[in-house]
Amino acid sequence: MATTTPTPTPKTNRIGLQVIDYRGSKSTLCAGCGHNAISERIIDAFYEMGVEPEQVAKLSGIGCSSKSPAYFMGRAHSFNGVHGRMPAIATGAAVANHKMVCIGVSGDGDTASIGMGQFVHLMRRNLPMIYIIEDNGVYGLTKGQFSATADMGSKLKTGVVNELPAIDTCALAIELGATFVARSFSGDKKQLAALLKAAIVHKGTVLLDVISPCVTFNDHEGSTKSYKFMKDHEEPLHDINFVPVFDEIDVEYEAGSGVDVTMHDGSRMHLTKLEEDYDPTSRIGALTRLAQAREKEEVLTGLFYLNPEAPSFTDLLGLGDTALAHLPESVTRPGKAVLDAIMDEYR
Amino acid sequence: MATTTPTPTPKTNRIGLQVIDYRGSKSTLCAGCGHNAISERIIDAFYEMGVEPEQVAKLSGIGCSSKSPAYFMGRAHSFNGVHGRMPAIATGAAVANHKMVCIGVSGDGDTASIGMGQFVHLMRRNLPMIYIIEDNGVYGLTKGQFSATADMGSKLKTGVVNELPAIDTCALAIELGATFVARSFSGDKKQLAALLKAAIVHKGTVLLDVISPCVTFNDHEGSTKSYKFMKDHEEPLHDINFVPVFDEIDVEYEAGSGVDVTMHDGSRMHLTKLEEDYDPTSRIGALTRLAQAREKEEVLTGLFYLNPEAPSFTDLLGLGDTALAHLPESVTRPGKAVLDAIMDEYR
Amino acid sequence: MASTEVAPGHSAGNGVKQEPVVNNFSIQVATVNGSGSQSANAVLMRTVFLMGVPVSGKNLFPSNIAGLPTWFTIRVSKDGYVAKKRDSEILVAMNAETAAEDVAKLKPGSVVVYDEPLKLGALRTDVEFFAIPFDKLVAPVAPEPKLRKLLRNMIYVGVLGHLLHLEMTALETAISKQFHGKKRATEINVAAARAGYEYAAANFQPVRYCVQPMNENAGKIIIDGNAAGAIGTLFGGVTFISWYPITPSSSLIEDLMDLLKEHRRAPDGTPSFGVVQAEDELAAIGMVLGASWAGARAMTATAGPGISLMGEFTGLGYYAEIPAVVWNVQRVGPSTGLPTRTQQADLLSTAFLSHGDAKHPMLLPCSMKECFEFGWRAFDVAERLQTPVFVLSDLDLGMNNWVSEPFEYPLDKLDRGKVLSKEDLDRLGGFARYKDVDGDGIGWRTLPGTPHPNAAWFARGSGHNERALYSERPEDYVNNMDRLNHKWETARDVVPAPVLEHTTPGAKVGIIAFGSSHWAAVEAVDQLAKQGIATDYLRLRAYPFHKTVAEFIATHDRVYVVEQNRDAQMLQLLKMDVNAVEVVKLRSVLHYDGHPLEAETITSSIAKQEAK
Amino acid sequence: MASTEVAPGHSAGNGVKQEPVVNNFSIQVATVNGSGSQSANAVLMRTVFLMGVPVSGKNLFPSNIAGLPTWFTIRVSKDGYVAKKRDSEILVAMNAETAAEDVAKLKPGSVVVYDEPLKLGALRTDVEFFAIPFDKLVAPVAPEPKLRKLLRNMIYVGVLGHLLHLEMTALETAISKQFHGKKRATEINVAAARAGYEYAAANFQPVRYCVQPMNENAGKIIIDGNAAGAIGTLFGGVTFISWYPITPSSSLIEDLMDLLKEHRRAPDGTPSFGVVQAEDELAAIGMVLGASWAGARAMTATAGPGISLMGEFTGLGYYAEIPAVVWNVQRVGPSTGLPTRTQQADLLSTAFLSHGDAKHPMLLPCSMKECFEFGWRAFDVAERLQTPVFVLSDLDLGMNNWVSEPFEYPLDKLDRGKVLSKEDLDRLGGFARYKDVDGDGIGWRTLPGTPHPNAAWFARGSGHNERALYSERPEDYVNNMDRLNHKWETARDVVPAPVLEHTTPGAKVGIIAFGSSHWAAVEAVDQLAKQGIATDYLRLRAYPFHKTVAEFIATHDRVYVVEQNRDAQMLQLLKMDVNAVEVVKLRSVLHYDGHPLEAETITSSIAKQEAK
Ligand SMILES: Cc1ncc(C[n+]2csc(CCOP(=O)(O)OP(=O)(O)O)c2C)c(N)n1
Ligand SMILES: Cc1ncc(C[n+]2csc(CCOP(=O)(O)OP(=O)(O)O)c2C)c(N)n1
Ligand code: SF4
Ligand code: SF4
Ligand SMILES: [Mg+2]
Ligand SMILES: [Mg+2]
Repeated sequence: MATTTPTPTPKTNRIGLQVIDYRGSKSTLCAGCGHNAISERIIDAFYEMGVEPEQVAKLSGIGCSSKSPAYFMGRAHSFNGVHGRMPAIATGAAVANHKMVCIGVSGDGDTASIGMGQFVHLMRRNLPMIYIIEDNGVYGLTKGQFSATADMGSKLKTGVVNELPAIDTCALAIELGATFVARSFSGDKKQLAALLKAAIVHKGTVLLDVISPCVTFNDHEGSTKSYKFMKDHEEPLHDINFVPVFDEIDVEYEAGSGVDVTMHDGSRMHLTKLEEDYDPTSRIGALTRLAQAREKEEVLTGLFYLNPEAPSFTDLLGLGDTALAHLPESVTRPGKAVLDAIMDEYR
Repeated sequence: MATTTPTPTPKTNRIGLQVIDYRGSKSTLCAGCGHNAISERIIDAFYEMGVEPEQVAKLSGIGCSSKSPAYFMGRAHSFNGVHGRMPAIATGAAVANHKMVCIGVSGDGDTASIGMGQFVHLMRRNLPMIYIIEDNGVYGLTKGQFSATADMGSKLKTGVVNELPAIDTCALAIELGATFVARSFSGDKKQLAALLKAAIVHKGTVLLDVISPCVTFNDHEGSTKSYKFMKDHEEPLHDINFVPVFDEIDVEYEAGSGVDVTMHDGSRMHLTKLEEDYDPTSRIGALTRLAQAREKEEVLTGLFYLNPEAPSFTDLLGLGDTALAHLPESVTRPGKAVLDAIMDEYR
Repeated sequence: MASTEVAPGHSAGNGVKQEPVVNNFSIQVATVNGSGSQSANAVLMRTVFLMGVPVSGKNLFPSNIAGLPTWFTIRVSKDGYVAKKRDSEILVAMNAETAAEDVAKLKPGSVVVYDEPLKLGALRTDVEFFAIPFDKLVAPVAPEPKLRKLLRNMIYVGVLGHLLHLEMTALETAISKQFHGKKRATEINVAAARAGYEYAAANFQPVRYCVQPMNENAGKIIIDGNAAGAIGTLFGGVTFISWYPITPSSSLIEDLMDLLKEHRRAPDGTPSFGVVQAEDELAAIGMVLGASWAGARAMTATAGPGISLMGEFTGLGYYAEIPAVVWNVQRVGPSTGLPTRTQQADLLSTAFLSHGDAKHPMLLPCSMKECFEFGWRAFDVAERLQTPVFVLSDLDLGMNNWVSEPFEYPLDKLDRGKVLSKEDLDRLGGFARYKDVDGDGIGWRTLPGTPHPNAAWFARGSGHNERALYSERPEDYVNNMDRLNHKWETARDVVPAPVLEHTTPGAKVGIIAFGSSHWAAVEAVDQLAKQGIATDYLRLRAYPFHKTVAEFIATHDRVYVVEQNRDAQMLQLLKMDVNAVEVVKLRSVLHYDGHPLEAETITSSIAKQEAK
Repeated sequence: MASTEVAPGHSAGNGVKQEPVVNNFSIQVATVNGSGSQSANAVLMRTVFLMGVPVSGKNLFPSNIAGLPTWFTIRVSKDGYVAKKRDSEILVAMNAETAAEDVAKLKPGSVVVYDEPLKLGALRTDVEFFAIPFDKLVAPVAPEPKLRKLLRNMIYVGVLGHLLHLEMTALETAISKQFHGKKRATEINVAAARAGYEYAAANFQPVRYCVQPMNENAGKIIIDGNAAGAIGTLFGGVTFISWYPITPSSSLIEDLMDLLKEHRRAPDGTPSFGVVQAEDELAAIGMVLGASWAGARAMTATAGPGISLMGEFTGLGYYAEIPAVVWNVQRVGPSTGLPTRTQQADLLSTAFLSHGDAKHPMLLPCSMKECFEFGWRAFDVAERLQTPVFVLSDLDLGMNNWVSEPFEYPLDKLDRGKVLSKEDLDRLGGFARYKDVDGDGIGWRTLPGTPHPNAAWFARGSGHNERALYSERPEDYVNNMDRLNHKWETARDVVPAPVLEHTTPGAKVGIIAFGSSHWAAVEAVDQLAKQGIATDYLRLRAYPFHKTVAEFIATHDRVYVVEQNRDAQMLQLLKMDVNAVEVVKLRSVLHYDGHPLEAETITSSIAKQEAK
């Protein structure tokens, strides 16, 4: 028997896929764009959670951010729609096939400007999906005009100052009915990773507003969405540890250290340090804390609100085991007797 | 000299007009519709405040509610636009002629469903106008489907139950930047009258959500927007007394009895009784109180939030004494020398 | 005067001849909306129907919930004509506001039944007046005052029962049907009708207009086009619906929801459908595209303003090639227009909805059967062609009641179009989403969730190549757009072909009509024939046009395009499509006042143009 | 090999003759976007301009911010042709990704200047290669590494300066202009250009392509259409602007905002304008209508997707008769399409934007002067006609740099259309908003705030009568729609008339073109003449068409309609409009790959069709 040099087995996840199976095509975004870092975290999270990429639906609107679904999970279907209207497409898709994991990527312009109407109603419906806002306070793709999440007083390179209040998409989402609401920063690898993994197991709407600096148009002195500003001002509410339900290690946290939240599927999130007693299951608490943050001009990040058990929109519809999209004709077209009976009613 | 029976001088307001000068054409809404009562209050308020009807711009979308500008102040210009898009028209009009008093009437469907995107942005801009939602929880004009302000658990005549959370337009308005936010009830004559008069002197966005029962489609047992439900459940935060600045009687309120707020022009609102210490100038307080009300399923009415001094959108634009709409050509078309200079720049 | 008012039916003045008119007249009921006359009118119509006589009903109502004038017209026609007829011979005048004007419009010899306090009898001497003391008659039948308002209407049904020789058994069956056999409601309404009947019988002679039994309605149904469309959609295997209420389309969806609840739930209640009441029409069409992309059979229904809001998404559907079914139950535009009036004026804007080079198939049902058929077939067309398909109904079809043959169960299986399964991919290895492998301009697609590593493709409204990859290359763009054009040619044979409804040997004049205009067109063909103008009549059923349309035009000297809009929109579409030398043959018959089209409008317009 | 690469310009192989080519060639610069080559290219173009030689520039860039291929082409044409030219004779190859393909496309005898490390010299033997060590040359000029990336580009300008005989004084003036005379920036860029120049002078002979001074540009300007439109808008007395950013229209508004800040503020800073960055295009057009109704001169600018979102509001504007000016700087659709490519494909959808019978005037500028002129004139047209007016520019006009005569100050006063003042009302007592008192289909309006008790009228998109009161009466609806049609006829004389750009005595062939196609059309006319095909050329400047359009068609045997879209959209509009017998004469020349139109495309298409 000839000896062969053993090829090292590539690292795989719990469904036997490699991280490469979660990659997409090469990014065409600017080098250093926050959006690229978020794509990396998404790749890692889906890989680590062992989600089958074919069972993922990627959705987006229009913008630099909305291009990014092309740059992760190339094996997943994707629908890059029109500007600001990702929520509608997502709603149709999530209802038509509620067995898939839907992940949508939008921008602050795409969501908070043109997309506001649909955003509000998606949140209200608690549609089962992960909704990520790659939030840079500007319209990147159209060359850097202020979006509606730009902070009051933030300055463009041209010197123009934003005079209108920023829309706090997290506060809105909580107000409206989303059940997993968090803010993070593209540069905060650990926090973002934990939030994304938890997001994958959540059954309702996950709204993840990720501050994601635009290096080309909004990364200068005077901007409140620059890397430097975020590094200086990010105030995480807590440290987040996520323990998926399939993880064999049963982590025990010291009693009284932080808050432990159990997700719908039994996965757990442990929140420690900093604001140790912050209770992310209190809607009023979350809204109040965010209102305070606004008054104090804090850039709070972390898990603001979680309601793991609230019925999602597809729960409310009472959908069955087979996705609507895959029901056979025998189920979707009633027989002739039904037509005859209906005709009789009109005679 | 022959004796003549003296004709009694008709009652007039401070600019010499009679209440009839504030009326519109005959309502074609259903008898008993809450919207008609609101039109009456509007007529009274503008009459009592002595606003010149020619200097009022009436705006609306589409719906039963949106028809009502035809039923008050026939001497005022009016623009009945398209469904859900009154805010855009109002924004254009208010900027083009910031000397007029803009009053918009919308419905809950018009605002909270199709109009949500524009609503949010109008609130954010603190556009100087009175924005009234005649809120009946249904689409009246299309025969009674639930709107997005329908309460969870409210029932249609057909037995259909609303399973989605109601959008609280007041909470949203405060969250977004409106500076005078109140809720009232079409059947609460006194409260609504006081709020409307105060609204007229406010310089930013007034959002007035008025519960206005639809007698035809949403006034039955099981509805949370019926007259009966409102009579049973309305919980006013306070009694409101409005004292316009031109009122000669200088009302003195006992110290410690309620809260006294001074408006931009010196008019005053005095809030007494019930939640005596409720401070309508606290944004956090207002948001928290509304979040509590939602949890307790209270139907809170009253003045939730007031910021009399915040710059309105037209303040931010720095508009001058003459409305843009009335600037002469000498101001709006620069002279030939300017063109020549510009041409030189391109040589 | 008073004696005139209560006297039995008498001859109208000025020598109008009083021959009996059998099964050939119209009844107009003038009331205010919200007064509950709808049930009474439906009963009246069904009574005639049950007597086997061809009948049709048109409801003219305001865009308002209660208190404004409304007119319901029932046409009784032994010849089977169901289009609107210009004049009504019988007027039931219940509305003080319009009574004088309504009476003034009548031709001499007409009949007026009216509410006594209106005192109309002196208005004219050349029509017959019947004063009915509704309040007095209704009091004994209806104990509760609230009910009285409604039952007053059933009284005029009874009065007409006597005056027009209606069969009381048919009337009672109609009432029972109307109230779904509910005992108490049926009884009380029958009592009201009887009270009217008896009062009339006691006081008046029947008039010369009368209904005599025929046998034209065996097996037939009475239905409106929205209900028919809803049933069709149900049998089209719809799985996803999103909508935003708008007159006159709402009832299509509301009926559909009822049907789905009843017929599309598993025994444990699990639905085989999802319905979302969207926040607006932008969202409604977006959801349809999302669901359809995911593999559902998805549809929405709307009217003009909704269509105008769907422009951007429709372009996305065209360019990314996502099936979608959109019903447009047309009303009168532009803008809010007249929401409760009928028109066919959304043709051009729908055909070219979206910026850029884009065009969309439109199906044009003319009847209840076609509302049903296109209800299911629209999905087949949309999935076969992988593009948004519009079904253009209108208020006249959608909200009026029509007598129809019962609907036929679809013969074919659902046509889900070109979809590759996991097994296909196992075999093929992969695929190119936008490649024209079959020569018909239509590529193959996969559905999200197909468990194969090469199943995914990237749907986008930006430039793409055959593999659905982002591309700005000019040749990729041109290739793709040319293929879409080729698909458009394919579409001509996929959409329903036109129907040659009428031929006259040697006719030089052609008529082209479509949709709800059909019924006036068939009547006009007969009227024209009587005037010596021989015509052939081709009914369009879809856009893009089938090649037989060009052939029809080629074989006639003059072709009149009949349509319900101001701008001759169908004519314009034809001009763009047919051979340039044929354009000179095309002429227009237009009608756009919002009322359903009448045969005379066509007849007189063509006769006038032919006389030139 | 190495010696070939650095050898002085040498004859290309295969016997291509090396005669000097003066002022008649194109230069293509291939870089990646975000690399700062825009300034260098602008300087290059201006240098030629300053030498008095006709020149044009086309920028082909991706829909992306940085890192993807981009090409800038400068055409030098002694004959004054400024359309895109198929081939470039000079290639500056800076982008490794596309270099091989770019080189492969060149015709024999072309010249390639390239970045030395790309090692292109071996790719072909029939073109001349010049390897430039950019990194080496830039290092001494630019101390900071960040600057080097930008200044590399100025080096190729210098290289070309030597190779093409550019005047260094002109080049330095161009640099100073480019950097607004800023000393440090000018100096360092001049140094870089010099470094390139000197390196080239030291190592190579000039090539046979050369620029020789002419005197064609005296007094002229270089500008893009968006800037021109912005200046026009400024002088149109605009008072309200709302917008939502979208390529390729954003710079129109951004330039306009700068102009307004500078030229439209009172000494105390008070602006005579309001600008709102809207949340989307639905809001943008809605705000314009609101402002316009209130009396402002209001406008917005957008591109295809925005237009698709404006359908409902545009219908409202049409029906309620509210002026509005909407610029559509067209890009390639449908859907997101190719946002950075050019097309004329929004004609049909804009003409019929909105459900219902609606149609809208479109102005079609072809030049910088017309972008300026229609910038102000659009307001006059919109206010005169009281309707939304669309100005259809395109990316080629809007974002490319063009040499132009300077703009002429408007001769007439602003035409605010028919507005009644308080004094008018005092005299008249009152008015009927939608009554055709002057016989032109246009009613009189009042502005909100007019201090007269009878000034108010109720603007609405629902049915209305002459007094603007709500009405569902069929005759009111028809009256109103007929009057709107009459207004449409009036519009034919209000919008800019077509221009007969070229006539050849006895020509049987007509050409119709418009917008940015004009420049290829004029060149094609000459090319066709050389091939013996005599043509007349009419340039459309607006829709609806002036009667001279029909006359032009009537007086020719065959008329070629040149346009940049797939579906022959202008041809379709003409078919709808012209006398039916003329339709047979209409033929199509189409171009729709997203690149600007070339004269050869027209010439070869017409020649081919004429040969049949
Ligand atoms: C209807 C429509 N309007 C405008 C645009 C132009 N546009 C493209 S992307 C964009 C803004 C993107 O901003 P954001 O969502 O914040 O994404 P970013 O590029 O900053 O990641 C705009 C306005 C469009 N594509 N469609
Ligand atoms: C674009 C569009 N979609 C739908 C409609 C139909 N529509 C008219 S009014 C209305 C709802 C009105 O509801 P709301 O604003 O609550 O007013 P209400 O009648 O209850 O006072 C709808 C959906 C429309 N006019 N336009
Ligand atoms: S422009 Fe800004 S948002 Fe867009 S890719 Fe570049 S850095 Fe990212
Ligand atoms: S339907 Fe309802 S909302 Fe409309 S007028 Fe009648 S009561 Fe009012
Ligand atoms: Mg952004
Ligand atoms: Mg409502």
